[in-house]
Amino acid sequence: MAIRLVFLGRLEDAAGAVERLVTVTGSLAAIMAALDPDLVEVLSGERIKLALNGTMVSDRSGLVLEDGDELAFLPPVSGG
Amino acid sequence: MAIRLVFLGRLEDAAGAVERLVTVTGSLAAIMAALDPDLVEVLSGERIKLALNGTMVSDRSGLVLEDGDELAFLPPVSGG
Amino acid sequence: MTGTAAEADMTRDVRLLDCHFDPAAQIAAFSAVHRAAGGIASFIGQVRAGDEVEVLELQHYAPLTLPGMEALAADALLRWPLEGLLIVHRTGLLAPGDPIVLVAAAARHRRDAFAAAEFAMDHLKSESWFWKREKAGGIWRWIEPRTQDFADLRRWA
Amino acid sequence: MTGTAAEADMTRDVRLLDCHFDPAAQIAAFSAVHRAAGGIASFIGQVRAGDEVEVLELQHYAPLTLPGMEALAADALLRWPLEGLLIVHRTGLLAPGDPIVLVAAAARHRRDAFAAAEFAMDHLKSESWFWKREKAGGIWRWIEPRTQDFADLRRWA
Repeated sequence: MAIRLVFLGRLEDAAGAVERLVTVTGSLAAIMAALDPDLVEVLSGERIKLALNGTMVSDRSGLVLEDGDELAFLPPVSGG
Repeated sequence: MAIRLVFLGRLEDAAGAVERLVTVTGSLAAIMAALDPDLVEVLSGERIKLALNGTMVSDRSGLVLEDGDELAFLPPVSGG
Repeated sequence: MTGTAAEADMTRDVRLLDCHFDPAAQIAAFSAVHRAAGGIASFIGQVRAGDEVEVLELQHYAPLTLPGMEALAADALLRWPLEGLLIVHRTGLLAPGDPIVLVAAAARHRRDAFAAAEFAMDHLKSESWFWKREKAGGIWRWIEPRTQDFADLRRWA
Repeated sequence: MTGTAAEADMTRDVRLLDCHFDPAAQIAAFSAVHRAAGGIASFIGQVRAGDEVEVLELQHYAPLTLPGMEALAADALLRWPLEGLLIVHRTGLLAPGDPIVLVAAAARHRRDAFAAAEFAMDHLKSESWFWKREKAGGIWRWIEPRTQDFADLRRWA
């Protein structure tokens, strides 16, 4: 029973890894409660977007994470 | 004692050749008088520009053509 | 998160590459396919040489990046009458002088080709799922998009 | 009236060619010279294949054509901060699919590269000293500039 968190770009530095498995399910708040408060603050930044299983998340408060889900934290992009 | 006339683009068809030597010097009118009237009409079109020895002609009435000069008749371009 | 290649029909060719590519060879192949087009506008973005940057890394997120590029290409094909559109983007580690991105648009009229190529570049720069970091003086630093990139993007809104 | 080639400094490379050229190879060489540039925008104009046109002829006038192209390149270099500008234009007889013109602009910022390439193309199309005729069904026909070409040119006034 786990969900995979993915930290893109500079969030990788804040999280100390590109990916992390957490054995918590439920709301986004429940997931965040399992993380270091400093990291939570970074992940809660208003420019950070979320994708659940490859689909952009529009309503964070309605998120329900289940076993096997992948939740990605996406900072502003810088491509090309 | 000759000047070289150059007929670019579709003017080549009207003149029957790309270049032509005429043994007349003096004003543009004098040169034109040595040509076929049908050709003169085409060469006098308002979209036809003139270049004397590689320099664009701004004042046709002031032209004085001398031995060895090259006068080019330039229809609208169509490049690229 | 390694890259994958995807080719749709002849019209649309969108690729995410995790190894070096030759933009001129890609343009040659693209031109050969689109001989009926009057013109081909293209843009090659490359890692600037001569700066203090030693290495550049482009990170992507597989579930979003290539699908997003495909959607961008589809959008460009709806906006302009194109005979073909090619988008190639690198991921992974790049050295100074290496090509990062190639966009090529083939169209009957050059205005359409230029517009589509610029549109694709503007969106790749500031709306596609890539994260870039540079190593200079032994230090890695993440790059944020430039304000100019957002201004460029708004032209198409 | 055969073509001549002229190369100025590394920044400006303007050529009039009376034989076939390979645009992709030219872009590759241009990129290699301008590795410090962030990007290279280019445009390849080619004889459309698949139309009824059998042959195309591009006529030029030596005392005006190459000097005019050089002046155009100098003007573009004054208008945008470019690291390099390449203009190659064919004269003579061309077959369907053959490249007619190549413009490539290298710049630190892509907006400048795109603008310079479009500017050069617009001026080559409607202000440079070339006359074009096409042979179709065995009949030669001189081409006049399109109204669109003049509209394109006015954008830069």
